[in-house]
Amino acid sequence: MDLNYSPSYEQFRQEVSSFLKASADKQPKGAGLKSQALKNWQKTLIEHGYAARTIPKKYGGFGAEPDILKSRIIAEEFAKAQANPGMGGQGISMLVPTLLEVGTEEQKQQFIAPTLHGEMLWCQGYSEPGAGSDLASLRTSAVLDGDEWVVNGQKIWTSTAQIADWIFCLVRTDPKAPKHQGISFLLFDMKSPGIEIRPLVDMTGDANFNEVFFTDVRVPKGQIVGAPGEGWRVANSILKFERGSLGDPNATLHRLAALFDIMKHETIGGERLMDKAAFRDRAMRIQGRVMALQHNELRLLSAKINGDDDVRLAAMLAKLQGTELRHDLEGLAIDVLGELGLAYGDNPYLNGTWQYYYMYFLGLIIGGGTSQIQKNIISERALGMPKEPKFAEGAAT
Amino acid sequence: MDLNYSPSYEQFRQEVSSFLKASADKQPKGAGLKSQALKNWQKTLIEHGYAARTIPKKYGGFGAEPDILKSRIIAEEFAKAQANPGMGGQGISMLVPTLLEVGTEEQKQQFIAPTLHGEMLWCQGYSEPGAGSDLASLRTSAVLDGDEWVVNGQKIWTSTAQIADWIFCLVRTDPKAPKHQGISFLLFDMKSPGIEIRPLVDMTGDANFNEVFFTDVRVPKGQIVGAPGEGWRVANSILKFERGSLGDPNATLHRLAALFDIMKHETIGGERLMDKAAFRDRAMRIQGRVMALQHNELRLLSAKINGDDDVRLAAMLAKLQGTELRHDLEGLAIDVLGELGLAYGDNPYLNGTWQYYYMYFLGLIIGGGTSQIQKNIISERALGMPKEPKFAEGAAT
Amino acid sequence: MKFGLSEEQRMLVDSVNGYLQGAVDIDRLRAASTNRDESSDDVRRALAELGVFALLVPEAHGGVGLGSLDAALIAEQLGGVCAPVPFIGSAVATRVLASSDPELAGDVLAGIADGSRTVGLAIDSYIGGRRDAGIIAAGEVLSGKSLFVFDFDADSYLVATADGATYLLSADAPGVTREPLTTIDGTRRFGELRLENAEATLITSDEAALDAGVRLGRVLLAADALGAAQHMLNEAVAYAKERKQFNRVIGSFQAVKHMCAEMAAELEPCRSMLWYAGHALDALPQEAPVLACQSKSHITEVASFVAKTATEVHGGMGFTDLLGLHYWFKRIGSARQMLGSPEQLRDEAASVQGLI
Amino acid sequence: MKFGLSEEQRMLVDSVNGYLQGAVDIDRLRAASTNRDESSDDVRRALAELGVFALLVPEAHGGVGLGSLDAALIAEQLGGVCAPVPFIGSAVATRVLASSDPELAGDVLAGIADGSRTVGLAIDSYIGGRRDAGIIAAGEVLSGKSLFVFDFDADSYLVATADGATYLLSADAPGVTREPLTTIDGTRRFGELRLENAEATLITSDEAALDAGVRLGRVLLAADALGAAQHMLNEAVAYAKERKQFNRVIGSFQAVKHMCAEMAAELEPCRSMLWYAGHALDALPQEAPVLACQSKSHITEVASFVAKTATEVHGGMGFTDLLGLHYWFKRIGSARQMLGSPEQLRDEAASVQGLI
Repeated sequence: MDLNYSPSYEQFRQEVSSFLKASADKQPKGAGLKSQALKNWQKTLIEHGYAARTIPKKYGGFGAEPDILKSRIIAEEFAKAQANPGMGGQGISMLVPTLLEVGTEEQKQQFIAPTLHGEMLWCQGYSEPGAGSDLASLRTSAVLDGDEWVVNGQKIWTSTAQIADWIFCLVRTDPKAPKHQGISFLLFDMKSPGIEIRPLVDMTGDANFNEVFFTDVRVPKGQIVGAPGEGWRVANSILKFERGSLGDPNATLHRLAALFDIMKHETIGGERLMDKAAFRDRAMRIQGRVMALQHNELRLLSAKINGDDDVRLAAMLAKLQGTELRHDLEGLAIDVLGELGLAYGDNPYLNGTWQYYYMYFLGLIIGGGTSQIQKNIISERALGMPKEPKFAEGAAT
Repeated sequence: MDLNYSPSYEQFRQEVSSFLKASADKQPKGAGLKSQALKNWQKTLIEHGYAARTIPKKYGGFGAEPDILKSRIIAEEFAKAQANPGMGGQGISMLVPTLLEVGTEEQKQQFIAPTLHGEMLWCQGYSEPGAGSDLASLRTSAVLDGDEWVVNGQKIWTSTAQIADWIFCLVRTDPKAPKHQGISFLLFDMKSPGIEIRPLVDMTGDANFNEVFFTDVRVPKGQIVGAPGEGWRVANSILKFERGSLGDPNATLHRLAALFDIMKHETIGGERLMDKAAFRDRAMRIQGRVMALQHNELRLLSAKINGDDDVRLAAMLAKLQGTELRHDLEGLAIDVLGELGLAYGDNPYLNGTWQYYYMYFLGLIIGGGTSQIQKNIISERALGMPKEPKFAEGAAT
Repeated sequence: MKFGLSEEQRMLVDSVNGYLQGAVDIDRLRAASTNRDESSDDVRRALAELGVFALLVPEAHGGVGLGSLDAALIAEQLGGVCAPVPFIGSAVATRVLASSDPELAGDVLAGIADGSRTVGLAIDSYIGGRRDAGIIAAGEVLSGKSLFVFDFDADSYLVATADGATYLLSADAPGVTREPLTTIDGTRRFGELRLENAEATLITSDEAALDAGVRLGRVLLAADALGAAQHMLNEAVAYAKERKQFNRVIGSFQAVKHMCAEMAAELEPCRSMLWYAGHALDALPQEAPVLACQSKSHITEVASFVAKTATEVHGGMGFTDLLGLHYWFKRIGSARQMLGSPEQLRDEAASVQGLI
Repeated sequence: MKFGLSEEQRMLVDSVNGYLQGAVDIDRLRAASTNRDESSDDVRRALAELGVFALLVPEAHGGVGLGSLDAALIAEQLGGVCAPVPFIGSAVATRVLASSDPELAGDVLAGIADGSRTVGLAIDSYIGGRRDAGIIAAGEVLSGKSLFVFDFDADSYLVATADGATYLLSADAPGVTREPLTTIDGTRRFGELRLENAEATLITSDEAALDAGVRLGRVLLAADALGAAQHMLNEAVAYAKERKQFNRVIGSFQAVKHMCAEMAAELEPCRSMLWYAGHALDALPQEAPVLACQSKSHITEVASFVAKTATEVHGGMGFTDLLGLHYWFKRIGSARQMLGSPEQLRDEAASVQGLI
């Protein structure tokens, strides 16, 4: 056990911290994803190795060797300083790693640098109304017509579709193949004719997602990652980058502090909420769960660095436990606040974030693999329990 | 809504109550099921219509018309007076109603009266080590050899097997028929050669159940209820009498009062347990659940009397909810008692009933249809959700 | 002995439910929630014609003088469709007013009965006692602030001070300032009431009268949550029988079946509990206080569980606005907090039983 | 930076576990539970040879001077087999004694280290403070009664009065009466200690020394429960892969799979939490008090859930004595109540964080 960082890392932490202090004025605050200010800031971050850190220089990155601790130090210092972390989004977090793994040299040249620098914003076209938990049953089709794929169908849960320049998209290119094998991974321009975007309002009242409709959208034949029919494998090489971040215990820790703060300062009938033992007991219960997940996360980090611990199960449970916990935490805050906890939107008494996240995290319990799917995965892959036998088409309808 | 009983019922209540006062000295206390004292008491009860009330006189009962309210008043008054309710057991509660429904006249004549009067104690042979939730896969066989069935196999979870005179038993008489159809319902003498009984110690430390082994046990051909192959239907006409009583909310109410009593009188560090808000909150939560089930029970009773309410769902949930609730209640008592809650057996500080029932009700959560089976039943029969499709033999092994 | 609904009660439920199912649809909920000025006056008028608001008002004041259970059955139907019409505030006011001087109360009760008047609730101890809120009375002149007053778009308010004295305040009395407050539940109206020497009418100084009103309010909120939860369960079961994934309807997966079974097994006893609590308010005075607390805390806890689980059964669809399931989710969420959250009510339940 | 076990720690775990798996079987648990005189001295001696009891004892007193996390790893293994041998009492005593006068403590520590001595715990504030119990000290003379003293079959006791002063009492001192108490968990020994002017040795009047011992005891109980729960989960998964009903192994039913997945998902983070808590006791003095409370309350809550759920997965077999699964169920049950039940510990966690 050694929870300290070695002196060279503490030195690195100093460097990051000094950079952030020195550049505090230059950071864009709340700038849009397409703003020049954010692009400039992103460029500065990449030059210093605080963004695109391990992406090769030839593709527009900083080109450093992977070092998990340095990455973590950067994340911690940016969080501590509440600094702008630069460009995010699914292009950078999901597409770039995928292209690095399975893209052609030409694709890497074409897409990675503009993506990293914010010149090319991406959205993701996976889920469909009929293909949620059962993603492989997707039906959006792409048919080769000369040198072009012709795409028809509908996607859902597409965030940032309105502002995205490009989409990476799963389509069915071989309707006769077994369902996991007929899928391909296409990249195409969102300005292509035949694309319609409809915002999808959710229970929070925001449109965090969209529906996207394709009618005879024509895509050059070469804009495919992997071979035709390899889309499922390509997509799964991406999914592993996505799920880890849902229900992050460090974010939950900040919310717990905010909850404690309310319980120490809000009163009811003159008594502090923290002094009400039934509320306090629930708060402490939540704290115990937060701690356990935080330590689990520390173990995952250590395993990445030291590679000497079997953390398959510990990694698989993070999304299931983290999202349920966060939902429960937000719900507790609402309960202790009583009627005040009902505040939402423009209510002057509280900004309504408790209700917002209570719902948003219910969305995350469902999204990115429902809790039921997560439990299937844990029981089958971590505990080695048998899969449910397959049924014939229409066996239980 | 009318929760009062009409004057004639109040009159009846008076009669029961007077009878119990007058006979207080004659009631056997803690007498064994085979004692003459209990048999005498049972005889008195039947003569007054406080036992075997609705069983026809010609079969040794009291011969009254069914009257649910009177039955309930009897139960309530006996409970209030802590009076001995007479003979119980699976012969009276399960076999007698079955014989009345599907037995031959000869069987009714032969078995009902001695059963009611305690001359013939029964045990039940249903479950087998390989046939628990999936009872229909039982393998104890009965093969016709001349005028006798020859029984071989093993039963488990057989209570009172050591003292039972007879057994009612499910056996497979047609191994080639579909599994629900090859089963028959036999009655036979427990003194028959070839029967071995082994007590089955459970987690409470008691042997509440037994294993029973049959080796070439010979049973006269006529000792079958229903036709050969009709055993499943016969058994299910019994099961409906069994499950209702598991997790009875009125018994739970008494335990809740005992819990409150402890919380009002036990202290920790000088403070009453009831004054500890986290414990109190849990106790009140349990009370809310007890009340809801108690009211649900009242609704079931009323539906029996008035027949104007659809209570299928309300009836199906009683075992699932009642056993889980009781287990939780006992567990709360242990928690509030702290180390004192660990007491068991001959411990002088508490008689250990909290731990005993904490385990016993876990047994009931499992027994008589596990909670998982109960949920299947509720979803399929009350909510109309589809059954799981059947699998071919060995599909997921 | 009969524990269940009478023929008349079933007919009442059927007639109100029959009307509401046709009149209150998702579009109406969307409109009422996104624009607080959107009025459902047509629904109010129709309900008035069905006698809904006259239900609890004594016959002497133009009402039909039915009981708490009848009102609870109505509240359940209103919750079942998330009806964006005020009902509970006026019902509580009716209960408090009916026990006071008929001279004072007659006009208001008659107005409630014919649907022309609505009373909002500003009760210091339960609603609006947070932060710097609180109403002070000098004679019949009120000053101070009350938060999260509900059924806020009313023409008068029942205002109770911390000592349990209860006043009737006209919404347009001089010295009254009203500020609507946005909450998560757009199907109910909440707001802030600021009073500066506003003249009001003392209804009663007897705290017991207020308590009886609050008990009724709690049982009605429990009923509202039960109705909303039953709707969510029904929707979840229906969706699970329709939606296919992996070549099967999702309702054939054991995990989904068990989620639905757990909801049903938790919720069904709540119906009996509500009936008992409604009956107890009028017929079992000894049991009424604890039943009011326990029925609201238990039923809203179960309803919250159903709200979450039914949304999960709907998968991503449950999270969107497309089906509108979230209106019920939020309706349950507000019922849970109003007139005492579950923890507060359990504490009070222990107190009224003399356990503390 | 490394958050995990060292090579030495893994070897320690492997050697202890390797021995225990062979030596402690169901027959031993059955014997120890049904007959309290049944001794597992052979296991104690073997563990002593493996250095288990010397682990925490400073080198100056004949021990190996390892840390709290190492002890927790051992406790986890002992819990994993429900080992009917005393460990936690002596470990707590070691922690308290090590900070006191070596003159007083030397003999006892050396005896603990070589396995020849066992110390039981009688701490008024946590164990034995119920009913009319309580120990009064007059100088070094003790009187009174302590209930549910644990690791009771010891040759001496660490006795702490309500003010936190801690004494070492010989089991055969004049004025000491001992009465064993039967509890649900036959793999641990509990009893009642009655003292009438019994002479003892004051170890320390510093409450902080006692607190450090209690913190260690809590983390060790959490470890014990974690080990027992992990065993139950493993057994449930193995049973579900074997047992067939309806022509399928029950582990292919989604309900059973999800029960197992929920157990695993709850339990696995407890392992990290235990490591962190063990580490904190020695290295993070600011965090140690809250970690000791939270790790024990959280881990025993999860373990209780696993105990119930794993039993259910076993169906009727889980309820019988045939597989003996209930020994683990009961072991978890006793760990849950000892040195503070979950509610008490959560209250204390809030207190040590300055939240109340």
